[in-house]
Amino acid sequence: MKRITFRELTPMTTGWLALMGALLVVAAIAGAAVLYMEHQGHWVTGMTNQVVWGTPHVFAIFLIVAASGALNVASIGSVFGREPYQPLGRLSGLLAIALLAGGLAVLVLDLGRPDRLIVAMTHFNFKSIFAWNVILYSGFFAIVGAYLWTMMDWKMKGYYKGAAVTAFVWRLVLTTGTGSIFGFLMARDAYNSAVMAPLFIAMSFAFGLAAFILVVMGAYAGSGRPVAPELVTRMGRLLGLFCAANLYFVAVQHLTALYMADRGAVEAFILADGGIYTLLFWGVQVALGGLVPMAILFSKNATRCTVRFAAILVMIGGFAQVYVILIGGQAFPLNLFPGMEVSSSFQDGVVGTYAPSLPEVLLGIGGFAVAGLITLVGATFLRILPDSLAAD
Amino acid sequence: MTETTRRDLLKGAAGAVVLAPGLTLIAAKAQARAPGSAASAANRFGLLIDTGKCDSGCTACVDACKTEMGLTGHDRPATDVQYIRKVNVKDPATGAAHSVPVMCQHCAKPPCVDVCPTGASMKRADGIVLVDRHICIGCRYCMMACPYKARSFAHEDQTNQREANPRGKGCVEACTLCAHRIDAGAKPACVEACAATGKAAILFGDLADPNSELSRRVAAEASTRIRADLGTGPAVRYQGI
Amino acid sequence: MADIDVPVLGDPAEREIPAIHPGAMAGSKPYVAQAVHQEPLGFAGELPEDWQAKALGRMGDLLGRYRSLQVFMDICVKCGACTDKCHYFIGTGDPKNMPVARQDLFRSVYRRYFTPAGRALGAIGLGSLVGAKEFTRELLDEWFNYFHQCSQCRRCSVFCPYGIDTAEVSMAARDVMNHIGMGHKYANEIIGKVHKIGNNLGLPAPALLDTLEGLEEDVKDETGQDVKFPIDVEGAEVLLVTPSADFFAEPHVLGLIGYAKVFHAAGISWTLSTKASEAGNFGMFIGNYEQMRKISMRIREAAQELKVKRIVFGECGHAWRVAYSFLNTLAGPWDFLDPRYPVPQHILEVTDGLIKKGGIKLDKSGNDGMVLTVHDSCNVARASRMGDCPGGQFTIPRDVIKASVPKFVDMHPDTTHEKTFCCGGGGGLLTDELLDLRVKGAKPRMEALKDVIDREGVTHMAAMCAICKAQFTKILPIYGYDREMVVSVHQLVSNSILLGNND
Amino acid sequence: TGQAWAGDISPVIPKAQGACVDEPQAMRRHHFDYLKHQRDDTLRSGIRGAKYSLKECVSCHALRGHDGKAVPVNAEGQFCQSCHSYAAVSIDCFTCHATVPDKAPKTAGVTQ
Amino acid sequence: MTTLFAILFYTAFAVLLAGLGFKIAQFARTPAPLKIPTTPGPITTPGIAFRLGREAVLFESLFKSNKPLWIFAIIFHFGLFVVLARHLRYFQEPVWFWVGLVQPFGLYAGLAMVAGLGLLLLRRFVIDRVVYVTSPSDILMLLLLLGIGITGLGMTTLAHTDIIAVKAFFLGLMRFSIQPLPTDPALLVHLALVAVLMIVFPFSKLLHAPGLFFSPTRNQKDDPRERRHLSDWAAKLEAGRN
Ligand code: HEC
Ligand code: HEC
Ligand code: HEC
Ligand code: HEM
Ligand code: HEM
Ligand code: SF4
Ligand code: SF4
Ligand code: SF4
Ligand code: SF4
Ligand code: SF4
Ligand code: SF4
Repeated sequence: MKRITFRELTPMTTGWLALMGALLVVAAIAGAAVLYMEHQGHWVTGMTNQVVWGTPHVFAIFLIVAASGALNVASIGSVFGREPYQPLGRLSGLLAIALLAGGLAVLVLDLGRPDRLIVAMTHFNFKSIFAWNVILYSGFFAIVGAYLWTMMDWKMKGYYKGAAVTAFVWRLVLTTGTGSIFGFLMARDAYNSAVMAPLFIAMSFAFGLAAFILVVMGAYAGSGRPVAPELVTRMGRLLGLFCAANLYFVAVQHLTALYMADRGAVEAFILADGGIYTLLFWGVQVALGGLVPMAILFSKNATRCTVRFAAILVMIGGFAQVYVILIGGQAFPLNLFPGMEVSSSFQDGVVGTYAPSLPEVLLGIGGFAVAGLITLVGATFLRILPDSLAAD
Repeated sequence: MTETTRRDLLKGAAGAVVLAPGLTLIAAKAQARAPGSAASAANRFGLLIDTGKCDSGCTACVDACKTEMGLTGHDRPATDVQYIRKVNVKDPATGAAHSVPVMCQHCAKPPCVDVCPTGASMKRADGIVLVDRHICIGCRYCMMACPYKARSFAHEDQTNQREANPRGKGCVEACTLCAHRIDAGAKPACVEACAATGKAAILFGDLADPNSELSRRVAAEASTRIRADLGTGPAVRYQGI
Repeated sequence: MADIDVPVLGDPAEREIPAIHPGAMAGSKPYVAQAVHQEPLGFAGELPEDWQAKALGRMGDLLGRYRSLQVFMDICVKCGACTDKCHYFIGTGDPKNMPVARQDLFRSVYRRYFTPAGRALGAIGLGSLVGAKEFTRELLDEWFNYFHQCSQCRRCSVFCPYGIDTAEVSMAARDVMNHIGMGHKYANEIIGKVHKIGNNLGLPAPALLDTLEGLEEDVKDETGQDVKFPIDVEGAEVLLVTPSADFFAEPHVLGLIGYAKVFHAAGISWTLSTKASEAGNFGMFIGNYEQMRKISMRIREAAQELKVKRIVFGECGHAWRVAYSFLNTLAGPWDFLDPRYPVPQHILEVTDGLIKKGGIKLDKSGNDGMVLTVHDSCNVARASRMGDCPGGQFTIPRDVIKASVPKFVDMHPDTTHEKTFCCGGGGGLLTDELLDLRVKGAKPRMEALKDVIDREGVTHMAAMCAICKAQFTKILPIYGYDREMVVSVHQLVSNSILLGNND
Repeated sequence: TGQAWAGDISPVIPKAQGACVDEPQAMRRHHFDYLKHQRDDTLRSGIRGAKYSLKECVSCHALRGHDGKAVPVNAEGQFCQSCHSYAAVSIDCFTCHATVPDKAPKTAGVTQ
Repeated sequence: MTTLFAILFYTAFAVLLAGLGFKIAQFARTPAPLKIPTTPGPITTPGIAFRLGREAVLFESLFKSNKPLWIFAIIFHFGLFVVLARHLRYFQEPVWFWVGLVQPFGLYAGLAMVAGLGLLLLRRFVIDRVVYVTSPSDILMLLLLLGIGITGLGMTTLAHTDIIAVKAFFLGLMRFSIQPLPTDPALLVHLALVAVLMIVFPFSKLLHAPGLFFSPTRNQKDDPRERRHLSDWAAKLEAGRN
């Protein structure tokens, strides 16, 4: 009979102001970086005609993928009826919206013509998976918004289950769509593969849950509300499972590619002699972001602290993973004349050079700030967070 | 435009198509379309490039393109715009080397068009693939998708544009097959420039017209398309590689 | 109480907004004051022939005197945001209990007689186009009924986008009615008693002395300590002004014992005053500045006569509003008091400060077995403050309660803090002829209480207002609960405070 | 509107010679719709030489400076800009489109 | 037509200015004898500015009380605000930089404004409590604004008018030099309704815009114990007190 009381965060406390201030400053700096890049043009970034998507896209894709994963907790609670997760459903929905908004903000602000955003929303090429994504993303906002509403307004209770299932399906489709942005690129050897879709789903589960765990722990520590340690370790074990799934699909991705003769070169590039990309792949993505956290999370004496640490590692590893997929995949030269040695004034036949520039990185970090701001404002003005997550 | 004139012009266009078979002898010289008529699916413009005639030291076509389209560089090769480039191809097995001009291949099934979210990348009825820069948002997905690396992004503000090729910061652009010249009945600038060097390595013509020189040569002589395996159906053919 | 439909209590988290039932409470009205109660206060004894002109004259006066009234009359956009916020509307479904509709009783007259559009259209019978109405006898009766169905709790003002406070309009309307002889018997009779005897209950000084002596004996018996209940002691440090209910009614008096124990334990000398033996100020309920001022002046006089250094108020909601918000205006400046203390102070501020500084010690076991919740009294919550920072009126009572009892639980957040629901008996409505209204108006509070009783095993609800305590002791049994569920905050302190060896 | 414009009340619009491609009243109200329509026709369907060509606008409305060279139509006080700054309309056309004709202006007079 | 509208706008402007000036002066001059802020409230002057700012920009109290209504109100008012900002271009030469920046949003703001008004109007017919408190003037007010919005949108999308001439007309009015006004029907209706709006503004609930800032429950500091607050008429009662 115990009621979960949801309560707004108290605004204007010192901690709240500090966090708010910090987020605003970061967002403002990102804004300045955008103005600079847009004014100068993209030549001031590290992006070129060879590596056309750079650091902003790494951030954006990471955030978008994490967004769909952040909805996990709500789905587990409502679609799969796991009660311990139900009180966190609202935060899960809010965080999903926030991360997606942060990611999209980065994506949009990196466009060559951000002033034509309205064009993007009024002109659709339905053959383009990208255009579908525009619809999937807007739909995600609408559906998760409605889902949140059904969680928060008792009069909408009747629609709760329906909204939950729709949101769950939608976000699977959404991640599939995001993965397919790459999967359908037959031009690029590193991408063109159907395994991209499930890989992205596994990634989303892991990154999203890691982000969620960090936000929950931060919010509860910051507002002085109690959390049961069992809840944290329980989420931690789930995170370990998702890490394993992610690693599994990474293995499938590379093993199938190795099997195809024409992919040998690109696989060798990523796995063996790609320099920074190889290092990021084995060192950060696989070891630091996959194996180590799994070891921590499945260990018998996982604590709040170690779970937090593992979640941070998963985030870092995930970031490296997106970086390797995105930038590594583009840096590897296009193969116009298979089997031939080529050279030109247009970087044919050479590994594309890409070095992130400061404004790009600032813009990307700004995406996290936007997500943070939305979460903070949402949890301050709406009843998102349970008063207590203590076990009773 | 009033209704009557438009209809008249369309009639004119239809007439031109009907007339086409009768004009075999001069078909290699593309006809200027009547003003007001639309590009027609009865045409499929393309190029045939004979790498044997092309010389690795020559950049006349590249230069002509720059002039025609008003492309100014900033000495930043990684970000400067190139509609056409010379690719030096060497067979490591045999040591055979070619110098190949590569531009947008005006694919029959262009991946750039498929992926473009707004429909800015598009294929005209006559097969010319263009970027409608009025609705291009600069997302660069088309550049990701093009297997030929044919597209460039305008990385900075542009000045001194040519009337015929409006271009500006933040949009993606590529070879237009000199659509403005074709529409006016002329050949692409690179084709003319190559002819002017005396090498005449590039042949322009209408692949849909079986009697065009282009069609006849393609039918008679061996030619290849770059990455034909991808099934994009380029309208640019090469001989000698 | 057979004739009262006791509302069915629902779930406070899932409260339905009732459909409107026009006329549901049309019959609810208090007694009209007789000339004997009216005239001593300077009001007309009965309704004169030219009441309309007089009423309009007084309205004009008030519009010119109170910016709140003038602005509120002009700026309501009829958005309806306030419509479901009043406990009387929630309890009765009578649309005239929607705050905006209640204001409109007044506003329609304002529009008809004080605005160009209303005057012009009203003259040709089209006033209704702009919501203007003739001030008829029927409308006046509605005024009397519905402005006495508002407890001036200000809940509506929290939710109105412009802060329109129906309480201000009710006060103005009651003032206008007093001026034309349509006073409210209960309120005016009480004001008469304050002027004559010094307190609302009309306890004369000897009776008071007697009671206090009895209390001293009781406490001695219970604790073995000589806790004093001093009155009219010149030179005491603190003058305690407390609602007269604290002198005898339960649970009020248990609170008074608590105050005495706190002063005793902390070693603060204090005194009551026969002249100011009442904290309550019904002048506010009838919206009459002069009455409110006159009643307040007794406290100034008492403080001066007794040469105290501080003034402390006992637990009472509307009394605290008048004290905290208005006393400085009405009876200040207080330059003859000790400048280190705010004037006036709330007894909870004193106790809370002592607990935090270690000036008194509490032992929670004194309240063993009790699970507490707290009712934020509306005038404390939305019209005043305690402590130095905004919101102290919520944290200080909770801190004191938590320090005194083993377990504390808050009621549903929509019913606490500034969103608290009135007990249903405030604003001068604590009279038996309005019992039906009081029961229905208590519905939202009772729902929230039932919720924590059922879910959290709450056994008691603390209140910090004489009216709330009186209302709840009456209403709780009607809803099937024990009247002793409601307790004074200082009753809890009294039960847990350690007297004697305090070092 | 054969009205003498008072300088600080109305914009001074440089005059081209001859006649516009359509009624000036209609052009004032609708030129942007016409241009947009034509833009799609030309670019997407390849229709050339129709009435409302931006190239043509520029070729008529770009004035010549004292040096005989054409002055950009979007320069301060020049044809397009004269109205657009007055009506606070900013157009991005000329970030791409040439602001002077490739050839000498067709009709327009010399700027003051 | 030109003369008619010139006279109409001079009149409307005079009424708006005099009426609003009178009302604001009245609000400002009427004393507030008692401290009645709704608590918890700010205790400092910057705090008050912040509170009023939140109310004026975010409609904070409305957010607390009714989320759907808040959304409708925000849609309408923000749309209105942007539309009005965009309209500044008709009245200034040169145009301020930021006014230039909002121009591209006119259409969307206009649509938002009209949609918001539509939703607000709908509320007046479906929610029983709101039906009860609505008088015809409330509906007329929404219809008036809807009329202005729809004719305005008509001009932005379908029946363009000669903006240059419209601006010249208004700049002319401001400089007492009457310029011809285009006679497009949409424009004439738009302007006539705007004149009506200007005339009714000071006599209607639209006073809520300035009124918010004079509302004592929102604009008073919560400091009655620290500072004695005494109005003139109340001070007179103190004559002869000890
Ligand atoms: C053949 C020359 C010519 C061409 C081409 C031309 N104009 Fe004009 N335009 C004129 C002339 C001459 C006038 C002045 C007519 C007048 O004021 O009576 C004019 C007037 C105008 C006006 C009204 C200005 C005013 O002072 O009221 C506008 C707007 C306009 N043109 C826009 C355009 C646009 C847009 C295009 C391209 C689609 C264009 N014009 C093409 C010659 C031309
Ligand atoms: C007589 C004045 C006038 C002249 C001259 C004029 N314009 Fe305009 N133009 C306008 C007005 C007024 C608008 C905007 C109407 C509005 O705000 O809805 C406009 C809008 C536009 C727009 C649409 C902008 C948008 O964001 O919707 C384009 C494109 C445009 N003009 C192009 C031109 C070009 C090109 C020229 C010069 C050849 C030109 N105009 C000359 C008055 C003029
Ligand atoms: C980012 C570049 C870009 C911008 C900005 C741009 N255009 Fe274009 N425009 C082009 C290109 C490229 C063409 C195709 C030229 C061709 O094929 O001849 C074109 C063609 C046109 C044409 C048809 C050719 C002609 O001269 O008549 C019109 C009309 C036109 N644009 C109008 C506009 C207007 C109006 C605007 C501003 C609102 C605008 N454009 C902004 C790139 C641009
Ligand atoms: C400081 C400026 C303003 C503030 C803070 C403000 C705030 C509000 C709020 C909170 C509401 C109630 C919610 C609603 O019913 O929509 C409201 C209603 C309204 N406002 Fe405003 N407003 C402002 C200015 C204006 C102006 C300038 C106009 C018109 C020209 C306007 C027209 C309206 C109308 C017509 C309504 C009533 C909507 C209805 O009938 O439901 N407001 N305003
Ligand atoms: C004297 C004052 C006004 C003048 C001269 C005026 C004139 C105009 C004109 C010429 C347009 C068309 C804009 C275009 O085609 O680009 C327009 C649009 C519009 N007007 Fe007004 N108007 C006035 C006052 C108002 C007021 C007070 C309101 C709102 C209450 C309003 C609401 C709108 C709306 C919603 C649009 C459509 C959206 C837009 O273009 O911004 N107008 N107005
Ligand atoms: S070559 Fe590239 S840009 Fe050209 S049509 Fe093919 S895919 Fe598109
Ligand atoms: S950059 Fe432009 S053309 Fe390329 S896909 Fe994006 S919108 Fe389409
Ligand atoms: S066809 Fe024209 S645009 Fe294309 S490469 Fe040749 S010159 Fe350049
Ligand atoms: S101009 Fe002709 S020969 Fe010279 S590089 Fe170009 S294609 Fe070769
Ligand atoms: S909330 Fe305020 S403005 Fe809205 S109807 Fe109620 S009193 Fe009027
Ligand atoms: S002050 Fe309280 S009782 Fe009166 S109308 Fe407002 S909410 Fe109801």
